[in-house]
Amino acid sequence: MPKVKNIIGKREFRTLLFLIIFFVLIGAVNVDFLSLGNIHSSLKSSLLYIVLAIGMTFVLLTGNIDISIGGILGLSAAVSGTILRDGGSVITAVIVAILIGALIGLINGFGVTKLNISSFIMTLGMLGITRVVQVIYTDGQWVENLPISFKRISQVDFLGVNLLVLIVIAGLICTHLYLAYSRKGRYFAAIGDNEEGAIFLGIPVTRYKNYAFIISGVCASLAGLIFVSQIGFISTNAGAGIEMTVIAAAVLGGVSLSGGVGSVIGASIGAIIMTSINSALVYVKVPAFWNDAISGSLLIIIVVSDALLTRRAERRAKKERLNARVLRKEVPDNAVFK
Amino acid sequence: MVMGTSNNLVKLQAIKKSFNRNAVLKGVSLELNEGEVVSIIGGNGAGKSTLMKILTGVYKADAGTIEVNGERLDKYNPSSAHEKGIYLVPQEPLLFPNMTVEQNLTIGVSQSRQEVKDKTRKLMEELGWSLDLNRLAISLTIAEQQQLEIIKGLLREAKVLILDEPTSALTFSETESLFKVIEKLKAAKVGIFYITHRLDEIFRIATHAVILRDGKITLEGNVTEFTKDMLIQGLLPEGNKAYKDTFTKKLLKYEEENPLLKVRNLSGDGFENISFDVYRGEVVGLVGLVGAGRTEIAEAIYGINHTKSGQIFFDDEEITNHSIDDCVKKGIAYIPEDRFLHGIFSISSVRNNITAQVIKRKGFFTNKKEEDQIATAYIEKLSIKISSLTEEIKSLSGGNQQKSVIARVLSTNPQLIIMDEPTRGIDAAARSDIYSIITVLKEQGYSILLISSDLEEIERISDRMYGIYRGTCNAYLSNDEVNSANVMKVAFGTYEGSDPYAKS
Amino acid sequence: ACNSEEEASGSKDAEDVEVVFIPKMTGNAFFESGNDGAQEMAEEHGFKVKYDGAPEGTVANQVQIINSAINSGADAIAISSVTSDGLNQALKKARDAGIEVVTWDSDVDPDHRSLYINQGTPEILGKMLVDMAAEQMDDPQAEQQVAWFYSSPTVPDQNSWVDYATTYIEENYPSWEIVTKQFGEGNEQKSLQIAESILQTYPDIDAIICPDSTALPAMAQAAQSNNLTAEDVIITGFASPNSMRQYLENGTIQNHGLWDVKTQGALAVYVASHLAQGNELKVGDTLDVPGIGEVKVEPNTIQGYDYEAEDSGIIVLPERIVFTKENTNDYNF
Amino acid sequence: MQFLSKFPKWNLALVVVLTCEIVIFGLLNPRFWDVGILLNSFNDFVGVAIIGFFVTLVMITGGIDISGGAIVGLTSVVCGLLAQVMGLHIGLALLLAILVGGLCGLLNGVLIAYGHVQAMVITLGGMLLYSGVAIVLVGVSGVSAYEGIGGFPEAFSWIAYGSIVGIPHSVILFLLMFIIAYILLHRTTYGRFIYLTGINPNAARYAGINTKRIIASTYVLSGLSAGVAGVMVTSYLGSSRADFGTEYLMPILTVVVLGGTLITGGKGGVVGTALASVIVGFLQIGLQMAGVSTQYIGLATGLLLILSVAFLGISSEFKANLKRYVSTIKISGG
Ligand SMILES: Nc1ncnc2c1ncn2[C@@H]1O[C@H](COP(=O)(O)OP(=O)(O)OP(=O)(O)O)[C@@H](O)[C@H]1O
Ligand SMILES: Nc1ncnc2c1ncn2[C@@H]1O[C@H](COP(=O)(O)OP(=O)(O)OP(=O)(O)O)[C@@H](O)[C@H]1O
Ligand SMILES: [Mg+2]
Ligand SMILES: [Mg+2]
Repeated sequence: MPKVKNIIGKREFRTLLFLIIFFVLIGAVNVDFLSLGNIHSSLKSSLLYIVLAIGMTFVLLTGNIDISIGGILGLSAAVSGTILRDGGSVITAVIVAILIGALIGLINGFGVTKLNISSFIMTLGMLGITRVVQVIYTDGQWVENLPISFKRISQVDFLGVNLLVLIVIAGLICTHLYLAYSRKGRYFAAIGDNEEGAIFLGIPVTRYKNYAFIISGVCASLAGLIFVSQIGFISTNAGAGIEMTVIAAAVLGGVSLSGGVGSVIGASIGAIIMTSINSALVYVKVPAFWNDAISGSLLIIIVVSDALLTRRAERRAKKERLNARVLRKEVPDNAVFK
Repeated sequence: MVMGTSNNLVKLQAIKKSFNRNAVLKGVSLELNEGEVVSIIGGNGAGKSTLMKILTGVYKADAGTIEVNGERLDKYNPSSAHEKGIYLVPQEPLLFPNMTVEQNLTIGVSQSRQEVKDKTRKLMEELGWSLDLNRLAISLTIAEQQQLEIIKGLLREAKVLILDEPTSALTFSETESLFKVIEKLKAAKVGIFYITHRLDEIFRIATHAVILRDGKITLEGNVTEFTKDMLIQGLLPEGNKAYKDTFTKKLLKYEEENPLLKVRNLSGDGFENISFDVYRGEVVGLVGLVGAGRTEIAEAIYGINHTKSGQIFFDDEEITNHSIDDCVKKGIAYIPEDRFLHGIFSISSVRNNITAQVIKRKGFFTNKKEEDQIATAYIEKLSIKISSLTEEIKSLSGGNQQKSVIARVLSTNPQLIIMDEPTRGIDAAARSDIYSIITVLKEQGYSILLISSDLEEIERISDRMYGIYRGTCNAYLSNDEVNSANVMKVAFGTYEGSDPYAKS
Repeated sequence: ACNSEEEASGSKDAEDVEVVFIPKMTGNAFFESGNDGAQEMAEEHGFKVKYDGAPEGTVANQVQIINSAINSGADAIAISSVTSDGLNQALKKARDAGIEVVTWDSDVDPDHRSLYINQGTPEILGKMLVDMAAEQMDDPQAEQQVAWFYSSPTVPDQNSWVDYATTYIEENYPSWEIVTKQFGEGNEQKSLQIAESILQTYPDIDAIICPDSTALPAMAQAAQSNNLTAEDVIITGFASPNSMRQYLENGTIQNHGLWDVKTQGALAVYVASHLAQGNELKVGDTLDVPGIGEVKVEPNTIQGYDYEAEDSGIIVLPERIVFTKENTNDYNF
Repeated sequence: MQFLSKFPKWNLALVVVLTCEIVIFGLLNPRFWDVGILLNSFNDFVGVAIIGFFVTLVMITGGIDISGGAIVGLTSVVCGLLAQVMGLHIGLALLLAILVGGLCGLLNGVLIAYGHVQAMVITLGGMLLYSGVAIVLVGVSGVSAYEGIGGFPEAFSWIAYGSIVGIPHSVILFLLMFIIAYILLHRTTYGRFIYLTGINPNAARYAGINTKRIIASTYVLSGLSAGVAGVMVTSYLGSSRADFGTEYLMPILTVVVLGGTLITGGKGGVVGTALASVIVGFLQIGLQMAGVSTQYIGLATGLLLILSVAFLGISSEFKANLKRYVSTIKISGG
């Protein structure tokens, strides 16, 4: 019993509940939304955001933020796209993309930890830089005519489920286990929770902050590869504005922007919600000019109701705790102090 | 420390450290051997914490050398300090607020989770403390945080344990059990640096005492060589040798007056059916152990938490469940117990901290000159040690930060000041400063509701007191009943005395 | 009519002329191709073309770019406007400063520019979109479910084509049903997702028309992922041949259209520099453009404008292209 | 020297950057030194700057407001609808439009302060909502969204294009809004409370400050300023459209953080924001006039952002290292 209560009390569970309620509500308007086909394709469309949200969670946990992911995504997609277009091998393209992500992540980390630049400024600047570098690299042209073989990768199914979906979910679970249960994985949250305390405990704060930025960079470049494979053409604005969606997804999933709180699972569920909103609006067949207004209100309603629920739970817990120790005549003395 | 027989653990030599132009340590040398408890004392801002932070690699010394186990260390940081078995229980708890108590205990240690849990259980039994392992650290009170930090330190099985004012938020009983554990560690040849402002504790557990003043060690030796008076004299600045603790309680006639604060059958979260009075010009103490619910009562009066039933009157006006702002306007002030969370504006200047409340009265526009005057006046009155008015308050030592908070509250000229642990972490001299301020306030007809875990303090300055035991008001000590034996009994809920309101 | 020769009798040499060539936004294949044409033309004739645009196609950005063209002393502007009237003040300032203003691709108020290099009036293009879809149908007069899918409800040109196309459908194919109008915001990821959703929400859809260079390839990609071909659903619209070639070749789509944007860009900067050299072009005049041929200045009325003036007219591109499997390899833009 | 030390180090650094900019760009293209051009260029960034002033207040309370750009679009549409479709007097229309901006801010503020939700998400939702509402308003009112609402009276364009003794209105508006923000933040108790709330909201509450009201009010101010920017932009561009202001998001944040305001709250000021917005604005026109294409300017802004911030970060650490180095030499020497 306490185990069940424990799971229900988890923040991720609530986000999942929101997702389910959301699907059921939309399903009530249009049953097709609940079809396996749509759920499958919702998952496929969210892959990119899930991967980005995983990386973002690392950075947010340490109390920093990474605005540059859209730029990294675009640049690595463009570079690996040109490699593929010009007949390079898939392996080269993947390695180059990952190196780009890691390198930019490293630079971000260097700026934040060594030059003491606030992560917001550092990555905001990096966003501008990577965007322009991409324009220079591609000479402003789209990268098109990618080999069908690479685009096929995103279409392969395994046991009826998209292979990429399976890979990402497996990666997600591993990352979650690492962050939540391994000794070192917890360092990320510790740093964001109380940096001074982390330094005190001898946690290599600088190194782990760097790791977070590198992981976020690599995730962004992996997302870039998914982008190339799923979409098949890359404009110079690829991934523009995506950072805000990903941050919103992470927060929706319970990741705190001030650091120390959150899980990749929650962030990923948040990412699915954020992406599903777009397709849901097509399903409910409202005129498309309502889209932004509706998704904005939905987002607000979800986070506000979640905040209210959280606060109520916290208040109740505090009340119970305080009242438990009040001496009452009818309660035997040892019942209070366990 | 001349015990040549035992093994040397730590040797600090000619350590120097300054922050900007503020030279804090001007060449300090110190040794610690196995099984010793070296007590470091000194006024607020003397550099005790700084010295210990240097030893644990948190700060880098500007000059000087550190030897651990006879090995000289050049590149030194917190993780190498950990490897060498040096652990610091910090003065201000540095927990991870969003982690549970258990996660706070397990993070950064190499032992398995179960091992840590078992050990924690044993330790808590030994200490007689109880912390729920599943609670989030953010929900812990300051005393509980301190307990957690101490447990964390004891779990590490450090060879050199540094306790920086570990008992500042603890009451008598928790302190006693901590001392028992320290005795055991001593026997197990652990070396301990023990920082405190409570001089009595030194004679209880320390083997050696060191006085730090003006960035230098002015007095050191075996505790047996010293008396309490010698230590007090040693702490005083060069010129001021005529120190005398002048605080005297003054009896006041209040019974015929109307009480300034009247609390009747107040119930809320964490307390039930509380009634008491505070008259003009007196100090009323609320006595109890950690977790008794005194803070909750105080916060309910000040309008922070809502109450369930009962009434609060201030100056014959009902103020039950009024807003904080209202209470401030009516003349109630509150000095919170958790200075970091509720007291200071860390990255704001000392001046802005002191004037944070009073500016509201001064109209829409701010007036820097006037603020400077107010701040300067209180800095002199409370002898707060600062280098400039615009210095950030977080760079002050703990005691001086506390005095700034007191200054802020005083500047609003309140009629009733609720002081929750006002002298936590404050040195002897400052403490007596604050006591004399209290005397003056009393004379001017102001009232004080005092909550303190320092039983000696509360006994010395309260005119009357109420005992709070597990959320209920269980005892009352009138002016002539206040003495240390009774106070102790009240705190533990065993005082068989009068309850003025239960009868009526 | 004055038949201007190559080296006109103007007051300025070609070498001294700088034309600022402004796209709606940078990083879009369509505009980049237009720029390619413009640069080639400039190189051939010795005038300078500065390509200047911002990644986001917004009114304020374009105004800012026009201002900077004025400040840095350009001679002519050739702009594809994101708004019909939001640039008026800025263009007025430019013309007051002696800068020639030509528009291409997307027009502004006709009294704020001399000439508009038009790829086709809304009538031409709206009709073309519908016809490209209709010609693939077995029976265009039968009931058909049709969807529109393009960038956003706020862009002028695409909306104006769709507006006209809607009336055209009402008149000529009254049995068609417009089931939805969706927007991809020019964002690939979102476009792909919306495209997938359209296919799943309207499984019986017959045709999806995408007059947007991001929406069309995304729609084709979505169809391809769902193993749909032109037999299952008709997908057509406007996009550059490079971005659509593989979908034509593997049968996902049968046709799509565009005009030769390289020619359009080239023509725009040529006309602009021609004017900046001190020449005049009046309604009814013809101009022989090397490499393109003879073009004629039509009155503004052909676009449905009321404003008429001697020095304000429209040059309509001679042709628009429908790309199919057969001819797509003849183009590279 | 004494006089200089009274200014925050950061603002001095910004002044240095601005001076360098003016000198360098002037050397690259002497037309840059034309005061008329510089003053007129304010039109292009005054919107970002005035929203930035009040987002500075928001950020000092520890929040963030990214909905400003969307509010610009909404107020522009409201202004247009009221004046052109419903036929209200233009002055009344623009007042109401500004109020609508304030209302949006109020919604943000109430949800953030009283609902305890992270500001980033609420204002992100707000951003979608307000620009969505703008599109819906246009869609529902039957005006075609893509054409915008134009045809404003001549008098209306005077707001953006007029000038007083040769100084364009945009500059005057910039100064006016700056002074309002400056006085509010640096000269009043309200401003002080903004700082205190940002540094430690708990302590502020315990000190009797109504932190919720303070927090909410900063969003209202930021919404109002976005409304003013919306009116300004509508007048400047002569039409009202739902997508005005969409590109403001990053520039607003850029000028505020480059201006030295701490994202985590508690530190910063509007002087920095003002300087930073002029720096970014001049950087843009300077580079353009030097012949750099607009699409490459992001690189320069990004580098400027990182380098200028890094400069101060390095300099303090560098100083500390230098000191240690010197002192070790002394010790080993003596
Ligand atoms: N990070 C810092 N930056 C600037 N000054 C500091 C910093 N830390 C400490 N100081 C200064 O160093 C001096 C010594 O501080 P420290 O905390 O060591 O005092 P302490 O002896 O522990 O006092 P207390 O008994 O009040 O804890 C104080 O004057 C304080 O202002
Ligand atoms: N057995 C227990 N189980 C859980 N929590 C406890 C227990 N005993 C005490 N506490 C906690 O101890 C905390 C002490 O509360 P608080 O510090 O406000 O009381 P207090 O009497 O004001 O303390 P102090 O005497 O230090 O001022 C409470 O938050 C309460 O939750
Ligand atoms: Mg200390
Ligand atoms: Mg307490």
